Amino acid sequence: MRTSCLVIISIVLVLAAGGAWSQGMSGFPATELRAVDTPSDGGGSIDLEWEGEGLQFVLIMRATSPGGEFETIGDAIASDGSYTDMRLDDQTDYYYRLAYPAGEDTLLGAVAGPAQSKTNWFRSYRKNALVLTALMFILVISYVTQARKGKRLFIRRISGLSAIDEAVGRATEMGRKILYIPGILSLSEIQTIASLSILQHVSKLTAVYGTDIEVPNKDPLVFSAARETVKQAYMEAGRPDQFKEEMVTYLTYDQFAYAASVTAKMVRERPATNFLIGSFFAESLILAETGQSIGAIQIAGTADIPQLPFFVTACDYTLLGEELYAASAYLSKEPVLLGSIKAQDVVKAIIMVTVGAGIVILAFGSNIVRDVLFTR
Amino acid sequence: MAPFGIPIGVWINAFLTICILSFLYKDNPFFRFAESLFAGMSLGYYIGIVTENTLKPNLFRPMINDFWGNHNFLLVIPMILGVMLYFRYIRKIAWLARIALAVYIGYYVGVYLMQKLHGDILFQARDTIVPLTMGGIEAVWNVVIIVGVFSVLVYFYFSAEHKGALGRVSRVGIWFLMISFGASFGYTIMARISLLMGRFSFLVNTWVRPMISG
Amino acid sequence: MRRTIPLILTFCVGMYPIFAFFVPHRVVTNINQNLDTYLVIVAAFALPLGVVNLVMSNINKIKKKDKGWFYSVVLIAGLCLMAFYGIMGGDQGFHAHFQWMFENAVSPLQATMFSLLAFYVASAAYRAFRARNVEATVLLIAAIVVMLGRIPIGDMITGGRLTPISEWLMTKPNAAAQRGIIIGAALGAASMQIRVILGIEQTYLGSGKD
Amino acid sequence: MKIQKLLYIDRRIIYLLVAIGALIPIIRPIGLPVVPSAPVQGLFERVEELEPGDAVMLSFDYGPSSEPELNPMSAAIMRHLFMREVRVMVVAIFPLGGVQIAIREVARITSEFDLEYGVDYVNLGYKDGGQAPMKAMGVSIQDVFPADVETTPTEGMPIVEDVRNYGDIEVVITLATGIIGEWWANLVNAQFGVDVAVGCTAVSAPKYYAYLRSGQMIQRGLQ
Repeated sequence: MRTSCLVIISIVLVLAAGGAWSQGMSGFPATELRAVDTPSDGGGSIDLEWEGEGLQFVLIMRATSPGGEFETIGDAIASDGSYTDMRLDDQTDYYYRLAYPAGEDTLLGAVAGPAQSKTNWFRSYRKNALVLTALMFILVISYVTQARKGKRLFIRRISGLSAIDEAVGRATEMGRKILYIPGILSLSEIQTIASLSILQHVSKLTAVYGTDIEVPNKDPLVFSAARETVKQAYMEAGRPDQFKEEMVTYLTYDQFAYAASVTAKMVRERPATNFLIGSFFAESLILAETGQSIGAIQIAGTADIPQLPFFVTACDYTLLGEELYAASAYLSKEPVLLGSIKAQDVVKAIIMVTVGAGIVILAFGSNIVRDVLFTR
Repeated sequence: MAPFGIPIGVWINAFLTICILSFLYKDNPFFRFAESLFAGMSLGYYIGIVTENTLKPNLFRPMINDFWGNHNFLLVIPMILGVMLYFRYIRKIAWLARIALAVYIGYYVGVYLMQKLHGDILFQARDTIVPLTMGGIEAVWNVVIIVGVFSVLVYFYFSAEHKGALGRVSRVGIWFLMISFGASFGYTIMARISLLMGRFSFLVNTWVRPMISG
Repeated sequence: MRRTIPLILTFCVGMYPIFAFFVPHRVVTNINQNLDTYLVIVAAFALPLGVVNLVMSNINKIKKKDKGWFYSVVLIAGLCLMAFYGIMGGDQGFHAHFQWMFENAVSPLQATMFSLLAFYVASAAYRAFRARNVEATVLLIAAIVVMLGRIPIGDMITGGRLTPISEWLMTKPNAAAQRGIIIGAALGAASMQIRVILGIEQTYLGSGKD
Repeated sequence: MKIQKLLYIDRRIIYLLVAIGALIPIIRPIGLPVVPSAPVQGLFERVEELEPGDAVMLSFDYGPSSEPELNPMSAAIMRHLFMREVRVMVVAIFPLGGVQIAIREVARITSEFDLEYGVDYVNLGYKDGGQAPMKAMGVSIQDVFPADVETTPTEGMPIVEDVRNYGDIEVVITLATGIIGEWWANLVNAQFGVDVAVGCTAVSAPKYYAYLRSGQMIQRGLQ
């Protein structure tokens, strides 16, 4: 397959070159070939660069000694001026030359090399990401330390959070249960972890009020973690006797089968309050509309942006994106966790200033801030 | 088996479709049947594909075929971690289950952290730096984008009470959010209807029509 | 100690992909590669945790002849049938019966459950008409404009005037708001992820101060 | 008062209206024109730029529930790719049903062309773990898929031997529901630099407009 491809390509190239030749173009279109190790990569690759003009094809040839047999490994357009040769062995000397098929003959360029590929220790094009990561870590650690030392950090009230206590209270008054749905992704998803920490707060309340709570699960890992979380909350609230294993159940792994089971549960058991907090996909509205139709108070929270419109229209309160994470820190009322919200606010401000500055500088014709933010 | 010349699979398919649709009227035994069957079969399905596509090719086969070659013996590590998850049910060593969980969560938290900081923040921030000097209507639209991004970010600013100027900007942010939610909602409606039409088209064209036309 | 070891592990394992993100060296990427494939296997092992719970609770219902025990029989029968052919496998990939049951039972159930959204989207939209505050009205108007702008019938009614407006709503205000939420949510997630790596957030480890 | 009443009608009446609305065009089809949107044109042109022998990864990341929306898209894309004589690697990352649809759809479309399995295309099947296999394929596709969907070892298959990782792939096309398209964009595109095209269900489209603007995606889907 590969060889036949090469044959076809070569034929095409010869024809193309013949055409170019007949139009009177001559001379070697690419000069000053350089071969260097590809920077910032895992090795096995060498970058070739040359000065070239025109749209002619040049063949790229490689050998392991300067006088050895050169084999064609690929082609490029002369004016592109670069080519990356991959799948090489590290610590081996390679020599390159360009060839230009002109009519019957093939013109050969000068030999470049030796070059060795090697595996590198840093992706230099990710410096900006490194700065951002370091900044985030440093700010979180420093604010958390400040908070530990007793410094008061102001975080505004997040609407929807006071609604959590109200909603638990209402279920207690009505003598009905609370349904807590921790989303449908596994523990690898950070929203699920945020949801579990909100679940801990909610189940502490239900333990104190003696309200019934049920947590149906889609993911088996979340199921076992949620059971531990609820158990822990009942212990901390001083009501370990009230905790029942049936409070946290496993349903099924399929998104829509899960939605079917949960909606059926809603209709049959008529919970007074539904929490839909975590990661949701298409089932969001199936759950939220059914909950709405049975008249339950619904509190939703997700960072899955496509589902936000549905929660906003069908639930009483919705924690939007970042609010979900902030809520889980806020509810614990631990100053340490509040410190990390502060840190994310500072980074947010830095981003806004950077972007703002970038816009102004761009208006004066410089692309520098955009270049600094460029990454891959 | 093909009653009325229609394959039995189509009958089952149609029956289950109607069972689920009947839930719209109210909860009933047919829906409950379909729902229970769905829960059971979908879980069974997942057991099947995890065994066939993950456990067999990535764990069992390499270990059985060539235990010492190709570093396959290292596969013992995930196996032990997997088994550790069950220690939760043995009181004395229950805490060991946390080790498996810690490795699992820790790894993904790290992976996703870089993805958020790199893939989301850098790309999106860079793209918000838009030119304003080209004149014409495009410049105005770019102002709209800048105002939108900034006001939404201000709405998510937790360190200060949203009063005064900050309150007004965050109010603009709410407007942008609502327009976006509305637009998403409107964008979706027709696609949702088309899903339903997919089901109806099956019922009408694959099930009922051949029955009538014989 | 029973809490410290897992926390230290979370830290080490969590820092590794961050390290590997910046370091392309083979030694580093090779280990990272292994971790990737290993964790998929660990996740596969978790499945029986859920399966056992579901099966036990349904068997209990059947034993006690609870109301609706028949449905528990249906559930377990479906589970066993599907899992049996799933684990058996075939000569080439999946067992033929497995494929057949998927196509004729699981697949229509999924699709129909999903199609219920058509009804729910309509009733949610209808309810939005009752909303009396400014925000809900803004949402509703944007929704109507985009919906009509996207369908041929809308074009016919308005003579194609809505399409550019709806395209504008999607590419300008909508994209801006989405970007704001993406950046905000990424920051929130990142700060939570750092809390987990540093061991400040540990709810997920569950019970026991021990 | 009458309007008030109208606003609080039983939701089942709305359901009935929706059902009738959806049934009419099926019983009596009405032809309506379809106009491709700009992002669709984007993918079309990207595929046109490909040369015979280039490799494309096609990921089936949706379940039966999204088939009405995404099957026509996957069929159109596959036909276009095979017409361009592009080599196609099929995978599935979505857990429920993705692989079944891939088996059926790939078989259906490839039967229309004269193609050799393992050379012109390969169906590698499903891999669990979402982002884990996506990342791992950046180093080696064969390590992630030691066997194809029919459990035939991939070792020795020309296409798998030849296309070792994203470096050898021109475009990754994913037909995705939910978050998976986003993963391809901010993981595979952002970190490995390979072009990613997402054909998605309408619900995800508004968010993808933000990614599309930032150049992380070439298109969002046929609609």
